[in-house]
Amino acid sequence: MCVGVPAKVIKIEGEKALVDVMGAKMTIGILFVPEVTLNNYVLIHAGQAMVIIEEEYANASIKEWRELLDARDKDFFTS
Amino acid sequence: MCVGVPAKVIKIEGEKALVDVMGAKMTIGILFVPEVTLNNYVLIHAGQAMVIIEEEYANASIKEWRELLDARDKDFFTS
Amino acid sequence: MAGRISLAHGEGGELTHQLIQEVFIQSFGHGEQARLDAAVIPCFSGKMAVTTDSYVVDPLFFPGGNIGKLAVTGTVNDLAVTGAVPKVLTAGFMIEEGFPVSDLKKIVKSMAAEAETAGVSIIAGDTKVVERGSVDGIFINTTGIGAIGEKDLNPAAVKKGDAVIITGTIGDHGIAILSARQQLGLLTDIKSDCASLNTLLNQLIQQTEGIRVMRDLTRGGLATGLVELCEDFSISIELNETSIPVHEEVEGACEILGFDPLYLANEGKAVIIVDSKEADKVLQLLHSHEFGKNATLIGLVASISEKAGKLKLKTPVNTTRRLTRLSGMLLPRIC
Amino acid sequence: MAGRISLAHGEGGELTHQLIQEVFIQSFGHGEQARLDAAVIPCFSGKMAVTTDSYVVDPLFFPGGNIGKLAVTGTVNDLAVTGAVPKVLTAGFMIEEGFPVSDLKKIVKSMAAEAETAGVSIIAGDTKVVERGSVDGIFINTTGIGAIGEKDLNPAAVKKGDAVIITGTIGDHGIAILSARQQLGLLTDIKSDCASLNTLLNQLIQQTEGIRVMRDLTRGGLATGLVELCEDFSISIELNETSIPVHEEVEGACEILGFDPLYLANEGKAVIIVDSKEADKVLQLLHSHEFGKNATLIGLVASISEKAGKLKLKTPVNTTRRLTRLSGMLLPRIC
Amino acid sequence: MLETKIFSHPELTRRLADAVANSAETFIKREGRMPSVMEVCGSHTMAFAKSGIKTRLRDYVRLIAGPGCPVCVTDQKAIDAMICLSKKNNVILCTFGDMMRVPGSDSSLLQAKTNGSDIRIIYSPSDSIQIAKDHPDKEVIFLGIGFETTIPALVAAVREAEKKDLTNFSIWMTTKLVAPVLRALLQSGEVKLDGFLLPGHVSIVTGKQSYRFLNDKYQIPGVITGFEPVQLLSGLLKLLNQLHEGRTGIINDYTYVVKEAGNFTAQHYMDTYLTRADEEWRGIGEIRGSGLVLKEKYARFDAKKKFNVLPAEPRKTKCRCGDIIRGVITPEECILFNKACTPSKPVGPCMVSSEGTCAAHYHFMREE
Amino acid sequence: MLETKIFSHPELTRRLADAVANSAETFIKREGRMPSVMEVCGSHTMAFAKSGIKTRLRDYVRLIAGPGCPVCVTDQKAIDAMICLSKKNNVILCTFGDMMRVPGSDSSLLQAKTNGSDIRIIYSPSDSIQIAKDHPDKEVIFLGIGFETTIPALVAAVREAEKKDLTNFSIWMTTKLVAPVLRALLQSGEVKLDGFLLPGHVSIVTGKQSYRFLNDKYQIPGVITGFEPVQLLSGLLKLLNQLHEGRTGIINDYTYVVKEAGNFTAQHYMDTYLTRADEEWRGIGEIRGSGLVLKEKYARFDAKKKFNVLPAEPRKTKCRCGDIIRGVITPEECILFNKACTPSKPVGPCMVSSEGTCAAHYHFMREE
Ligand code: SF4
Ligand code: SF4
Ligand SMILES: [Mg+2]
Ligand SMILES: [Mg+2]
Ligand SMILES: [Mg+2]
Ligand SMILES: [Mg+2]
Ligand SMILES: [Mg+2]
Ligand SMILES: [Mg+2]
Ligand SMILES: [Mg+2]
Ligand SMILES: [Mg+2]
Ligand SMILES: [Mg+2]
Ligand SMILES: [Mg+2]
Repeated sequence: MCVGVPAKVIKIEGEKALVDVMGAKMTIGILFVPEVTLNNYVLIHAGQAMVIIEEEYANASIKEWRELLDARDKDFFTS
Repeated sequence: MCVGVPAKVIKIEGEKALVDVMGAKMTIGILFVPEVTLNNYVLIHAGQAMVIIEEEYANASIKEWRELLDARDKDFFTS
Repeated sequence: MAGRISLAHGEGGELTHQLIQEVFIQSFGHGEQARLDAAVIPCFSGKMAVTTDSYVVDPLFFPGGNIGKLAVTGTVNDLAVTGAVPKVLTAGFMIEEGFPVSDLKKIVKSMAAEAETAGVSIIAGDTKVVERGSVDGIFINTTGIGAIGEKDLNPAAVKKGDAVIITGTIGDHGIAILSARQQLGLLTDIKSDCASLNTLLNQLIQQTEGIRVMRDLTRGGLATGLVELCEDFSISIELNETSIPVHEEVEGACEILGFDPLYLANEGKAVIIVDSKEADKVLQLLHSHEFGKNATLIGLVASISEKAGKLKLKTPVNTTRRLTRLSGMLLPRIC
Repeated sequence: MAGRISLAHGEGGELTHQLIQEVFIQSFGHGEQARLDAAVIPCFSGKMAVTTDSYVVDPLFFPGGNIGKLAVTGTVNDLAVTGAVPKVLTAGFMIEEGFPVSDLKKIVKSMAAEAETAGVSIIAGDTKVVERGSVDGIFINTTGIGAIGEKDLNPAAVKKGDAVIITGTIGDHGIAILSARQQLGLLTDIKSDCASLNTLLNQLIQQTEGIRVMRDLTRGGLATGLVELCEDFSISIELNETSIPVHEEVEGACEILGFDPLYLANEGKAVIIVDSKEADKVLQLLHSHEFGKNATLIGLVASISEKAGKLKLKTPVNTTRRLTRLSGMLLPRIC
Repeated sequence: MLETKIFSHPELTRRLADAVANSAETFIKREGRMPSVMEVCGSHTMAFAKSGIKTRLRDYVRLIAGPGCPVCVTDQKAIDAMICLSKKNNVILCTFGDMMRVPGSDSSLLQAKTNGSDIRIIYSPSDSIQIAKDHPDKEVIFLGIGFETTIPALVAAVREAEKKDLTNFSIWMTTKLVAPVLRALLQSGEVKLDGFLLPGHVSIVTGKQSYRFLNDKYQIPGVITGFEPVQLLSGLLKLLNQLHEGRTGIINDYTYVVKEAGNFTAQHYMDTYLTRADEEWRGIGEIRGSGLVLKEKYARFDAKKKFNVLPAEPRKTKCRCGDIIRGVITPEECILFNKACTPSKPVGPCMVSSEGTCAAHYHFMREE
Repeated sequence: MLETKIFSHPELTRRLADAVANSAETFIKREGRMPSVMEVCGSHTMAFAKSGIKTRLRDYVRLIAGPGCPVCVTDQKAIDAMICLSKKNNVILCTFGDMMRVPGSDSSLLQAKTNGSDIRIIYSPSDSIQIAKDHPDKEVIFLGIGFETTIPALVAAVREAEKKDLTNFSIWMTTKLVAPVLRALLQSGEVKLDGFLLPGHVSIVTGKQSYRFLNDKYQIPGVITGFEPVQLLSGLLKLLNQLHEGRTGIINDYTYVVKEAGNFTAQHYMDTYLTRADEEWRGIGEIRGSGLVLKEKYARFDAKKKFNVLPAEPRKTKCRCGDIIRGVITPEECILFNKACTPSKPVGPCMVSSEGTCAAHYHFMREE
């Protein structure tokens, strides 16, 4: 399923890794993210990690939205 | 089971025959009674006819017992 | 509706709903009740009898009935022999993925028809569909509730000399099933005796005095049924071997296969223990009914004891031998 | 007793007798009743509720319970949500040849323990043993009877604005079973919510006013349960998506597998429709009980109609979308 | 229709039983003890028990159950071997129903089936041929037990397998012959038997002539008889008459099926496929030439040759069935009786069958 | 922990939806019609429906479900072939759960399973490798569907089979590529689309660069975005902004996972094992080079080569999904709509998925 929820890598064994999504765990393949390390977040699809999430970018995006939300009065996307 | 109830041959097909025991029917082998013909009585064991009953002998035996039973007063086997 | 039951029919969703509506509710007519998680009915007065049985017969269809009819008669009979008037049944279906819907409909219709015959309502149901191979075709559980009226059985009054009556020939169901199975090569015209005995038995209770206890015969046959009865009520019974009614063809089948009719399954027979003074009247009433026309006095209560009672069989040479429960399975034998 | 159940245990003979004595009667304590073909109990007064369910769960043992516990809680809950005080259960066992006796004992003990917790008696039973491959391990049918007292539910009084309350988080059972199955590779610490809700729900009925109707959630999940309710009682319900309590781990598992928690099975949750004036009191009572501590107001009755009602979900953007029954099976998806 | 119902007619049976009792009383008066009669055949034993005749004659004739129940005398090793083979994934084991609960060294076929083996109960050995045809990917093994009555049916199955060129059918032969075991019993020492009731159905195959040695070598009389109550009693009566008259001949009281030379066709097929072998008898031991096995030519159907199973030798026991069968001791004199040896865990054949002498004593002890 | 919950924050979602509506109103005022936006990806379609955004924006943005649901666009022939293969006794068919109810010419995998086929639903293609190992006597066939997101997972399974030297595993490749189908749509005639929401997860693999042709050749703008409500709306907002400004570029609004060149490793494995092929799209027809199949070198894992199945050509239908997807017609204009084509017997991909444009119209019609 094409969902955007990040899975945290908590164990790596060869071409497999154990990931955690909000407490639920699953063993997935990491063939396509050979550079993955513990505590990385990945997106998974059909049992494979497809990409390592770039946390800076993700956090930047999160921060941006958080600020927008908090700035209730400001007009939304007036730009 | 070694029982003595005669089975009547009601159909013959090659090395098999259909027999009737008091209305219940069963297909059995007749390999060991090649001379069997329709309406013969046979004794069956483990799915094979083991012998063709000699009806004269059987009827003689039946008749003898029947007479003994009917002659209630006569002493049994005094001989 | 699809031709076969699929797993989706059992997941509680759209197809389950459709199956329940189109197959069960249509036959059982319990639509109003099915709206609730449990059916709600008025209580009876006095006592009620409750019994449950699961039906797992192979084959599902056999001469004289099918698993659906059996699931009604079996549970109705358990109620009837307890002295109750069967009132309502529940039906739980466990169905194998791939089971033909047409077969299911036939089965359900038989249940509905037999329930009508027996005068009971099927008020609640449940359906589970399981993976192919997780069940063999279909299993049905029925649970029955009956009302026990003023006039009841009286096991406590049982005494030496009481008559033991069977309502008809034994072993018909067992042999019918065996021939329907076509496994051992046996061919017979025997039909299963599978029938609801409640009308007959309820009538006996109403119209006679002195019925002590009754039991319907099922798996394990007459011998096992009576052994249980003897133990449950601490009585010893002596059966007269030559009186026990057996259909000729059943006897023939037993001769061929090495079975003992005393241990063959029945599905429409009961044994009745009654004051010997009333035995004739009971027999007379039985004989006037289709399901009792071959009823026979087959023995007597030989004694009452504190301990578990025993079942004995009187042989033609006037000796007795003890009968025990079926020990293990009923198997064809060579010696 | 032998280590495994053999066909001989199911033939109605000696071994059946032994099994019943040593496993069932010992746990259920219904020896006196087992002497009869049907158990005999006094009738209640007023109305009674009757329900049946078969249990076919795989695996048989899972975090938070096993098939035996489930067979009690499921049927007890069906009675409880009908407003009845569950009184007695029957239990029908269908067992595969070769089933470990130790597992059977564990299951039967769980049933007995849960029955005690729920305050119900198991008064009648039945055991069938079938050929290896004819059933997957063990199936259990339970049928329950409950007494409906003076203070009853009142579906007729349901009106627009009534509160829809759920007694706790949804989907726990579904995910617990799925991880116990170890088939899809999912690992969670989620326990099945499987629990008898009768004490809690009976108490609600007694201590509050205005409870219209209740339903326990099982297969098909919250969505299917509420769709049924809406149709059965011709009401339309609007759920507030963001209010529905879901355990974080369950949410995570759903994200991984592409499941919708609204359709996941539950075995210890009920939805309650109650006069909105009483909603707070109901919530307060629920919160004080272990099985209701996460109870939440999740929606409202949006309208009453003549036709079948609809279930709608209010989304975060204040639109609604209609929810239908689970259509087909719950399957992991890639899109 | 043959009106054979007369052979189980209750009144006739009663009157015949009286006649046997009378005749036995004469013997008892004369000899100061009951006549000891061995019914060789297991089916005779069953028929005596079921008909009530055994009980009826309890104080008149000492009926001793002989070694003629093929199920009971099957060696534990055969069962152990079957259980071992049945555990293989690709094996379907076929057997007569009687064998299911016979204990091997520590298990039975029923237990093996319960534990997951694919074991099928068949009525006729030919049924196993059908199973082999239906499951070409499986090895179908038939447990071939039986005396001369049953052996032809086993041969018929092998012949079918041969004609159908089956490569996945084999038979584990562990058959028994009546004459050798009787010889061994009589040979082994003092026999306390006055006469034999000889097995009607074995005799159909072997013929009356096969018992000639009883008279010629051991001077023990015998009567070949059938299985219905009237036939059993008639046989006993004729045996007692011989005793009264001091004759030791073999009487054929089952003439409508048993002939002097038996069934030639069945004998021919047995000769074609089988050859003599030494056989192990449960509780009795090995008896030379007491069984028939497949000829080398049919080795491809011989489960013993096809599969390599060497079940351990079952522990030597103190079972005294041999002595019990010869009438030398009663079950109570065996130190295992009702201790190590009970019907639910029998040691010897006399305890395996519910009507074996030891089992009968066991049940009698705990009843009444 | 990454605080991604913000991406589905209700209030943020609401306010963003308002912003999109406002922006769209500007468009409507200017153009006299709603902006037409195709979300290419099936998961986007699902997310729009489930989140309620689709309904929220009903009067503001015409959202058109594109050909990006791999399940919906799988040709009937592939399903027919699978059903045909699954009927063989020794075949275990593995598939993603989504495929179970997709109708082939006259049946579905669910029906085939109901009728006795051994069909297993797996989560990851690698699960089918385990099944092949567990059943060496069976042929395990995996129905390999998917776009660029899923294709690497299929390759990973083939690679595992290769490493484990499995001879009983094969895959029936019927994969689809995003760029070729978009090209075909745009090429085939008048397109009534103002812009694309581009599939976030496909883009992870292919990279932003793979959409350059949209701008270069067709001058249609696109935004790559994620699947949470906030991301969907943010993507729409940026797309509308482009429309307002007359720009036609490709914006990457999913930067934390989508890179300019995509996932090199995944691309490398795809290049190693797979090669381009013409693919048949349900309701659309064959599109040149629109799929990937196994290279000749891996023919032993190619179910199409291993098994000889030639499913009949499904009847040519009048399905107009191609037109619907291009925004040329609405479902009501298709003569099969709600007649021969319903959700329970869909003809084209737009009716297969419950959120496909035709299915959505069908349900909308019968509700409220
Ligand atoms: S009691 Fe048992 S061991 Fe002793 S002789 Fe009898 S069968 Fe053999
Ligand atoms: S209604 Fe059916 S046939 Fe028509 S375009 Fe839509 S999917 Fe194709
Ligand atoms: Mg319920
Ligand atoms: Mg009962
Ligand atoms: Mg019953
Ligand atoms: Mg139910
Ligand atoms: Mg089956
Ligand atoms: Mg009963
Ligand atoms: Mg119910
Ligand atoms: Mg329920
Ligand atoms: Mg029962
Ligand atoms: Mg199983």
